[in-house]
Amino acid sequence: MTTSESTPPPETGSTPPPATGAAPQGKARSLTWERRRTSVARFWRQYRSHRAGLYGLGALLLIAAIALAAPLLVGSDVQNVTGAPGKALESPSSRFPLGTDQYGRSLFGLLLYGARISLSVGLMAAALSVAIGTLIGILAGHFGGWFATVVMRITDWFLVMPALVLAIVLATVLSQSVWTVVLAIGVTSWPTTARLVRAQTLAVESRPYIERAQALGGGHGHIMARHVLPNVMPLVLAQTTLLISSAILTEATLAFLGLGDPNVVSWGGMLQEARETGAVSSGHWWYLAPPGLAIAVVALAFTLCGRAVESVLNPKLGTSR
Amino acid sequence: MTTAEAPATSPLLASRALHVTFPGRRGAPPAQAVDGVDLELAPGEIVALVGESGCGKTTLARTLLGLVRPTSGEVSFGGETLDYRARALKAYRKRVQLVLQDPSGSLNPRHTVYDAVAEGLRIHGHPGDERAAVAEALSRAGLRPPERFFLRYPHELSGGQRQRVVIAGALVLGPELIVADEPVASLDASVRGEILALLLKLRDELGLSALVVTHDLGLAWNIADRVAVMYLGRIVESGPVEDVLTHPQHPYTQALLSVLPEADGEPVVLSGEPPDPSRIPSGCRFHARCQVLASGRAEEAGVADKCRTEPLPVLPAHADGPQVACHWAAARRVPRPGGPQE
Amino acid sequence: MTAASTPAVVREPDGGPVKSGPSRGVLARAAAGPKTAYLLYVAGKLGGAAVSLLAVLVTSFFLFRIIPGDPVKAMTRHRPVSPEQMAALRRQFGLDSPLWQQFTDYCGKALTGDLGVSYQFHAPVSQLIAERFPATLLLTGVAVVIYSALGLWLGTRSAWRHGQLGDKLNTGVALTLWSVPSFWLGLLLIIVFSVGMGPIPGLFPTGGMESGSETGFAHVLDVAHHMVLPVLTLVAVGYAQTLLVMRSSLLDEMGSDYLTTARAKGLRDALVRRKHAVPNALLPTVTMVFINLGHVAAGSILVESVFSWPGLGGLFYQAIPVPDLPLIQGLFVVFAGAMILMNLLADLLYPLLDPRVGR
Amino acid sequence: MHAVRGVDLTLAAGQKLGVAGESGCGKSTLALALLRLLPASAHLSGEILLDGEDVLTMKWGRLRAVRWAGASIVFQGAMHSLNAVHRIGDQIAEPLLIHGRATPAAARKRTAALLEQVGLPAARADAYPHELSGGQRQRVMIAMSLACDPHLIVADEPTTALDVMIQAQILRLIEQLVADQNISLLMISHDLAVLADTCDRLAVMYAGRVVEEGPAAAVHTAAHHPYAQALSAAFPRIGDPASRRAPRGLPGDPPDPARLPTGCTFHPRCPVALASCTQDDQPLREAAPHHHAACVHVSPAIPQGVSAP
Repeated sequence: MTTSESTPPPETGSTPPPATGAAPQGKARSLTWERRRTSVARFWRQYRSHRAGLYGLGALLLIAAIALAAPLLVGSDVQNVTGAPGKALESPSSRFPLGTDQYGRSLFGLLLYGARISLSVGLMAAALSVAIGTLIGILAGHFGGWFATVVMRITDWFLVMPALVLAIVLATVLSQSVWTVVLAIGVTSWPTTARLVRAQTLAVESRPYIERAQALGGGHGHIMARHVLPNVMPLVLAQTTLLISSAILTEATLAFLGLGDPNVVSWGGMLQEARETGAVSSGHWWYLAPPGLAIAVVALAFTLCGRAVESVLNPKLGTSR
Repeated sequence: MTTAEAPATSPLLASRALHVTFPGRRGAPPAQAVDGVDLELAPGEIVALVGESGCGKTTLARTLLGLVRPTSGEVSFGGETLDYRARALKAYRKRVQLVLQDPSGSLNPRHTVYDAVAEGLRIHGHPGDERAAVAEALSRAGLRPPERFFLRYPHELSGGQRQRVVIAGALVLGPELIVADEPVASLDASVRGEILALLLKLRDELGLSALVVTHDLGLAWNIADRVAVMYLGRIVESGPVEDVLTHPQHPYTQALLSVLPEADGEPVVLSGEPPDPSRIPSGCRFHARCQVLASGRAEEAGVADKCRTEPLPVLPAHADGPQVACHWAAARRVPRPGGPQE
Repeated sequence: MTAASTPAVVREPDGGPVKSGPSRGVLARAAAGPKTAYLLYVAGKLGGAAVSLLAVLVTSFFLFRIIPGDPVKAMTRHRPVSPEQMAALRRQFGLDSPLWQQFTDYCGKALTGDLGVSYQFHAPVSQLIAERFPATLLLTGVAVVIYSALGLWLGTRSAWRHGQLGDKLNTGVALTLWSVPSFWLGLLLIIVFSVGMGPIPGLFPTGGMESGSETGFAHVLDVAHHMVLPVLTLVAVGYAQTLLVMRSSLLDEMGSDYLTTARAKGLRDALVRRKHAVPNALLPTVTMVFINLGHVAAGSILVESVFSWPGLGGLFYQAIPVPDLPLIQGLFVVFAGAMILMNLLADLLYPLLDPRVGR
Repeated sequence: MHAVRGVDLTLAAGQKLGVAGESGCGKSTLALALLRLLPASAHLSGEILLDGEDVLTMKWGRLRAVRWAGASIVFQGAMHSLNAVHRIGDQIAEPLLIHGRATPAAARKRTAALLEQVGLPAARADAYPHELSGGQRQRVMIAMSLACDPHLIVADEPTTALDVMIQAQILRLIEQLVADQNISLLMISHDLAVLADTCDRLAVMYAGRVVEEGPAAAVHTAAHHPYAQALSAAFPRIGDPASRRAPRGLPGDPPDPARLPTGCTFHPRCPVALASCTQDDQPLREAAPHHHAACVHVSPAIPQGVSAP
């Protein structure tokens, strides 16, 4: 029966008349824009029905706003070790809502600043990882033959590498900086994406419209850019959102192991310092709890968004709601 | 009839001793999907290529389109041998178009109807008004008014409409030949006739030739001028539709026709599965399943040994009357002086 | 029609006297095939694993000898070291010979189990690993068994009650716990249940594997007591993945036609689920459980370090700040080797579960 | 959405009834409804009497007992309807064991016999579905459907996607088995010609409703409803000059079950529609003895409340 197809037509069924009215002079470009606008609107309409995804998105927007506005909210010298405003390891008070660290800095201020590094490293590492994975996945899926065999062999071998250990090793042997962390996460997490994208590419390439495009005279570039890429993009988008949350967790882990950039404040780094200053044995939960909670909230928010995106764009994956 | 005038004009599409072999998987012997095919298609002619799945008809169609490279033999179009270099192949693909079985699969779900039809124009760089060309192709394919369909996505269309979009996408480049692989097999019965009528109309209006690959003999009766019956990589019988479908000579064609629900007489149901192209029997490739050989009629005609041991020649590409690759049919024909051949 | 008057010669369904060649071929292949096919498959997978192991050795050599530039400098970067000491270290680690010779030496030694000498502990790396291995095996083994079982059970329930409140709650909790950093959860558990907080007394030890005084059954109980919090941490963070995979693969199966067949045959729903849906949905999940087993050795680094568990993860954690490159390198090879082994086991098991694979 | 709207069909014991129709006409929904196999969200009304018992009001236990033992189903697409990881022998034996018809040993014996009966060697019981060809898998489905000696077999597109020759083999097999064992057959297909060849009576469905019903040959060759006429014309008779180079179809598309046209649901595509057809739905009327059609052009043999538009 046609139950699965019964939802979209009523919405789009009403759109074509205005579209033809909007493009009477025969511009193919305006048609393209019209089409994009309606598909974004449709995406949003469907996304809105995923309550968890909306919560995730709301949380992300809030955290992103805080990260951007951190200097305005708590001043730009929060990270400064010299001339810190408080005494070492103060308990929460009205002046320091979360107390102070061993240098007397406001933990609340540090927490807000930590959002910046956590988000930016997460985004950059996920972007790097997804870019590598998508490129390799599409190329291996499209070209096949010995090329694919070699590439997928390499991917498999990266996949069996314990990613966290590899990231730790990279962060150990390279100089300590934010970029090292981004690189370490990026180059260890791409194989999953590559596998997924390759599988999707193979699925797309087995569809008859690829053969039709070949018969129309389309070359490799045409097929990869016009057919494969648009069809793997939903997967890639969902994968990116999910990868960001795992990248944020890995970043926190590396920082907790003392492998982060020592010059910036991050949530993982705060946890490490909390542990080293004996917050655990003295029961200073206010030092320990907030950064971890922040990590969990951001990671969860990205995961929820990713799952919502996934179920909107790829309803057959069975993760809906 | 188109067939009568065909020999006068030079063929549009022709294949000579075409062979396509696929390497066997995991040590299996190689599969000879196409094992020697001579086929010609005159301008404006509709030829139906009929056979069971696995007989190589789809591979043959793909090879004629240049999507598969033949192991040996050649394909020629408009008198010129097909050139497999990228540029020449691209030019060829402007002149020959493919229509596939499953219209929902042959349209990219993320492309609008407009994009799907304009795709060929974009690949080949259309100098004129793209929008007008797309609109014209859509209305030729029976989607009117075309503007109403521009922004639709494939999932918003019915099966018949999708197949019309695919046909419009082929028409937009102004081809000379359409290769249609089971064009109506996945459409509803009531829609089927409309799509076939469209193919006939395009032939009448545009002089378009068509090679229709199908398992459906009724389809050949509906639209084709000539029919070629394929078995295990070879054409075993070919000729004008009226001759082949009403007076089949080859036991295989006879069997295919006899199992149709409306056929008169006792159906001849061949046992077993359609055989495997990696193990083509010696002698006549059909002999292992042949009802004429099994019933002893071939023995009576004195050709039973020949059937088992002597391979048959490749049928000529084009002739006035029906052609059949069968020892038994040949033996029966000799005593009849008024036969169409020899 | 000429054939119309003659009787049909070859009639089904009795098989008929004329059986065509190929279907006999199919029969023959099916009868003689599986054993040899499976052996071939096993050989292929073993070969693949061997190649992967070699690749791990190459990687570890590349990572530790080439990327850092001068490994000795990297190793001593936090301490003042005299040039003579550095030269002595270079000699000790064989860094004064040509690169390719270092490589062949390294591979040769690694394959015989010699992973070098720890810079920090002045003991053979392989010996250190052998000492610490049982503790990790115990901790992670217990954790993986618990969280796989939990994940499979909850995932099945979730999929079967797809979209209902229970499912939403179930996946919601799993996703939340999944987003929590394991080390943080461990630290919190220690604060709450070991150090004690408010009315909660310190119920569990803060770390380690044993108190050291008990023997016999008391010793077993003591170790179990020490294990509660680390296992809880690993399970909490880890079960979500199994749950989600099981849930989505069961959801995929639930739309399948063969389940309609099973219901049409008169099977009750519980039996349809137990006999048809779940076994088929388990297939992709089994691979995942094995890969988790491989991962968990490495994944326990943080939990072991937080709970001072005397296993490989704790050893790794100790090696990082130095950095004790020979030890890190050795552990890297062991962790990767565990992954390869588990992948291999999953690959070998899979065709026994799914007849479509490997034949 | 109404997938099936008011269908009345009767099938006498030992009879063969064909249901023809296009995708979305509700014919597969009908098949699943017979054994209450539709998802829980589906709403069923009316009654389905199987040997005089109403399937719709049965208790679950009774329903499970009736399933397969009273009526079994041969689904289309045997690849997906068989469990890929169970041996086919076990799948054939499963209903025997579930319904307590046999001990495991007896079930094995019976399975072997069933396989032989459908033309497969008994040794194939150890095979997995993917090791068989499409035709062989369909034979397994048939063997399975016979396992509990049902009174009725529902065959839902049993030969779709099979080659002509294999299709002929399977149809022969079904015909022979139901004739030998006096089983009733309800066969569902889009191919009117195949149904006419196999069945005694034929029902043509359009948009969830039976629009014509009667003796198979009459419905196929002398249909009264314009849709049934078009459907039989869609499959040409080879050798018939009228259909040579003249494919026939219907304009438009089968309606979306969620948005059915008013009046007679066929009127937008009907070549002989009257103005009144847009408003008045037509009931089945007797067109000839034992032959009914739901069309305004059918003049009832016995006048029974003719409505004047």
